[in-house]
Amino acid sequence: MLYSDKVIDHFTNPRNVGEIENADGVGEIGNAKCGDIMRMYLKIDDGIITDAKFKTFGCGAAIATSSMATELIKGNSVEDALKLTNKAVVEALDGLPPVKIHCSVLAEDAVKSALSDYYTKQGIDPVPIVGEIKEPEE
Amino acid sequence: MLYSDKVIDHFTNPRNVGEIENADGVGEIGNAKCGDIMRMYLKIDDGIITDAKFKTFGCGAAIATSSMATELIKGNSVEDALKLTNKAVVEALDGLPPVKIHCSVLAEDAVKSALSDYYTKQGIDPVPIVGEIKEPEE
Amino acid sequence: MKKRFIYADNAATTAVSENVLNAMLPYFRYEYGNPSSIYKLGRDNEQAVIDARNKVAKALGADPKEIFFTSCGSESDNWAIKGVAELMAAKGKKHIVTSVFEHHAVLHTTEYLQKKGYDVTYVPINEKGLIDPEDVKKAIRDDTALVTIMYANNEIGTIQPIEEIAKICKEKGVLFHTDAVQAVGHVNIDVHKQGIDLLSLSGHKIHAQKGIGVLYVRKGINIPNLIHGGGQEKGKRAGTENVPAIVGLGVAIEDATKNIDEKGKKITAIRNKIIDGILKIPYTRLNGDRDKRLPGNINISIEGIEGESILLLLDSYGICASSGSACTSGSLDPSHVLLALGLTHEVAHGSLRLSIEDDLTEDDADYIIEVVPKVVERLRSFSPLWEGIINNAV
Amino acid sequence: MKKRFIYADNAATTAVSENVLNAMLPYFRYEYGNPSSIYKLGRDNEQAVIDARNKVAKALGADPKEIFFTSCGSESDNWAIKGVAELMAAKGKKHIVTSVFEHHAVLHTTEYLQKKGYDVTYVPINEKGLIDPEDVKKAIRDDTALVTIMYANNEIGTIQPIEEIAKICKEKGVLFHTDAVQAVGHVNIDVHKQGIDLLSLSGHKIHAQKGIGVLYVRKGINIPNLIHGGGQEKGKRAGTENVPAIVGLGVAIEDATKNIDEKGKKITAIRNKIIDGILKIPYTRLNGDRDKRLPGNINISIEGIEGESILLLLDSYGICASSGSACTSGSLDPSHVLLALGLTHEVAHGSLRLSIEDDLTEDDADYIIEVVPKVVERLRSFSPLWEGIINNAV
Ligand SMILES: Cc1ncc(COP(=O)(O)O)c(C=O)c1O
Ligand SMILES: Cc1ncc(COP(=O)(O)O)c(C=O)c1O
Repeated sequence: MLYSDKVIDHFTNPRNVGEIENADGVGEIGNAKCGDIMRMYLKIDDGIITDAKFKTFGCGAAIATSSMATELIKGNSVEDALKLTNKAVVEALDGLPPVKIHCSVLAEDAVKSALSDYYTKQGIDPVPIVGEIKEPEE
Repeated sequence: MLYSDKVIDHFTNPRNVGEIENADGVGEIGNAKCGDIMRMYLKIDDGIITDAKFKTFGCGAAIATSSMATELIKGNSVEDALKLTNKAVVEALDGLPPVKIHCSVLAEDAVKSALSDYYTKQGIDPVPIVGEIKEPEE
Repeated sequence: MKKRFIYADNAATTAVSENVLNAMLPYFRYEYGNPSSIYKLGRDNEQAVIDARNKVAKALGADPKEIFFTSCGSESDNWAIKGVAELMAAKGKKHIVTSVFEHHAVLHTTEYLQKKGYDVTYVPINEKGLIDPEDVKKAIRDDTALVTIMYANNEIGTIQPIEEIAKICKEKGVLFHTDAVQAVGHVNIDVHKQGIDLLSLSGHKIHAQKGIGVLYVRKGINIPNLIHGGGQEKGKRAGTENVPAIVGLGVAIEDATKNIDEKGKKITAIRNKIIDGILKIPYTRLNGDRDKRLPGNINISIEGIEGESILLLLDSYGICASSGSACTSGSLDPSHVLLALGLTHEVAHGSLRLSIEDDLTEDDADYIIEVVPKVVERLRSFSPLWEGIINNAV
Repeated sequence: MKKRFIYADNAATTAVSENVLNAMLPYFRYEYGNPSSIYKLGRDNEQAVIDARNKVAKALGADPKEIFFTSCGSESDNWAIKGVAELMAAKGKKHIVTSVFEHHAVLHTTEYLQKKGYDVTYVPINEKGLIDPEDVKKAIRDDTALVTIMYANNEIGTIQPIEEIAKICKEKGVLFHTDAVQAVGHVNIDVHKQGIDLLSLSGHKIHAQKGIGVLYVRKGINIPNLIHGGGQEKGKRAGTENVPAIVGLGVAIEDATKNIDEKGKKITAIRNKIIDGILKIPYTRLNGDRDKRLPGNINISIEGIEGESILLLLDSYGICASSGSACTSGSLDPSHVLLALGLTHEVAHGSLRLSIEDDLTEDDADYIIEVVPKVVERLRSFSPLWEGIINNAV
């Protein structure tokens, strides 16, 4: 199981670690039994993600994908963030071992989950915009 | 399958190779199908084996045991030669690999066969003295 | 704090020792003959294999005729278990007793046999990671072909009551195999005295090369081949002998079984220091019995963080360690051994195994005791799970 | 005549090349990590295994996913044959087609399967040591699970019509395995183009270490494990990877498959010179087809003398050679390959195999051509059998 240098870098020096107080959107995905929990905090001003932070319990890939996902959406519009795919996260990390692909799915879902929370807080039903977010299977 | 240095020596420099013309006893044992044939020639004067020679088709052990057997009986009495066992040949060669023990049996039998011929030539029934000599099984 | 390089994963694999490599080297380019060949180059190789076999036999208290070289511990386990299964099936015995926390080389083999119609009983372990011989006794039936219980566990290092189990097997007339891959070179073994019928070991755990193993099979037990072919290993294991690796294993086992007691004392002391140091971190626990344990094994669960992330961060500090067994580090399931101990999935995910040897210095130990808490603190600082643990505790 | 040292038994085993040893060396004492381990020392080892797998795949025209490292050619043969047998038995197919002159790693495996209730057809060879594809076609039945035919014979070096046989198998919907242990590195192989489903090779025949082999298994064929356990080799072959040997095999196969044609021409020329030289001895014959033959293989029967004695005497002249296959040189039976050619027991007992490579010089060849007749003359001089041959001829 081989991690790219990018994964190792984003694991050892994760970007955007921490919490955002009074975040505009917070999402959590995963569970401890599976070995991965990601929580994502977003600060959104005028439809632009001005800050993103995460807290993650999980393997190196879980932490690296969290880090990369926050990097990819920071400074972008909510619309662009909605288009974030797990594939984009994997590519930005120069690949992930097959057994770790699910971590990138978690990262995508954590972003979506935070955006759902953002829409809900705005009084907008998130489902037509963000879609249903499935919890990972145990 | 390990050959002792003695076996290698008796194989590469076999003693008593050849034939004796007008030998007093000649014996042959084995067959080509099995991969071993030993023929032994004895010169016997006054009950003493004054010369012994052999011709052998066979593996290294077959040649080495032929060589050693002739060495062991040369200069001895016929009675002593009759007591030659395959075990004595093996010991004199510092051992033989288990799969090659049968060669030492052939050497013992070749000596016995030559002695039988000697007794027969003397008009003496060899069987009570030398015993029956079985051909090796195929 | 100056960065060090500390290899603390000797249970996963070991470096080939200088002694072993020196013994092996001539057999690559100069003494390369096939041991089955009749010329001197071949015969010298055969002699080298004989010498190595004698060394292995001596180290185990066995007869050289009972020693069969294989390609690894896994092959030995497979051969022993499938071999006895096939042998005894002919006598109508198709039941195997093993334990829940064996290495996958055993467990996946028994699972395979279950699919082939064999019946397998998995004896439990207690909360200290030990097997109760009484449980083995109860599990044995009239149709039991084999009991296979590991000598020492690869993850938590617990040493099992092998002699008691062997005695029970003998009384019941059942063959007894032990996977001693983790035990050889660390505890004193005498297969004849201890009543062991079959034993597996692996070279790369004791500073020989990867890809060489041994199966000891007590005289009189004639299991069928796993690998058929040429006449090597008395016709019981085909394949041109891996002479350099075999020669190296001979040296390695001789070295490893020298001064086991002395080495063990030294390692145990330093191990205990590390254990005590790490256990100062809140929400941690030592897995496996503290005393009936391999001298060099440390296995600690650390709540709130995940094992792989600990390892990667330790690696950035120059410490090589493991979480669960190396073979399954690619997998997502928490260790079956830790689950068998009764740990929850959450806690089992966060385990750290350090397996040390007598080359580990006091300074190394101090470094480990300094680094591990740092790494833990860092990971907990952004772990949503840790947050929950702390909040629940308040 | 100055004594030389000539290793002319490359079909038995080869020396590890300098290139290969240099590639292996770092992995013994420095890059010793377990490829399954997560830290850099482990990951670097995993990368080394990936690189080697790519090299093997490239040399065979296969996909790296189709390459499985094993411990030897024998294991590969056993795994392929038992694996397909088990796989297809589930579909009611319990018949195997092979040939009379396979290596024992194949023959003893099929004999084992016969005892387990499988049916096996042994296709004959002709007097030149070649298999007629039509015979294979005729042998295939509705319940045939596998055809396994060796690529090149280890004793007489004959190269079989592999593509034709593969084509027949494909038409009949039967899996095709080939033991290419003697062919790899000597003839051009492209498993996909040639329609080969499974292929065995062994490292020590091409200057890699003993104790490393490969089984190529075409994508989509899911044979059960021979060795169960950890997740190595995509879960299909357990056991900690023998990284140094694997790395060495990668280099060895790259080197061996470079300039096959050029090397082959050079070796063939010198081989033919030796063959012609030895055939000048009366009462000798070349075994196996002269053209459809491995470039380096010489196999000659010499009447009136026995093979082992030839070898020992050649050894005293510094020439390493073989008679029949090395694995059975401890045995007393004449080669099953030579008997299958139609030789009598007497003649089969007296065969000499020289297997040469491109390091053999013209001077070496001259030395061989000078020494062999001397040795033969010497042994015939005290052979009672030779006497008979001569007398009968007169
Ligand atoms: C044709 C053939 N198949 C299989 C083998 C077995 O290879 P290994 O010794 O690597 O098991 C050999 C060599 O011994 C061989 O020549
Ligand atoms: C207890 C135990 N059994 C078996 C094995 C398998 O050994 P190998 O990797 O040599 O196949 C290992 C190590 O991986 C082990 O720790």
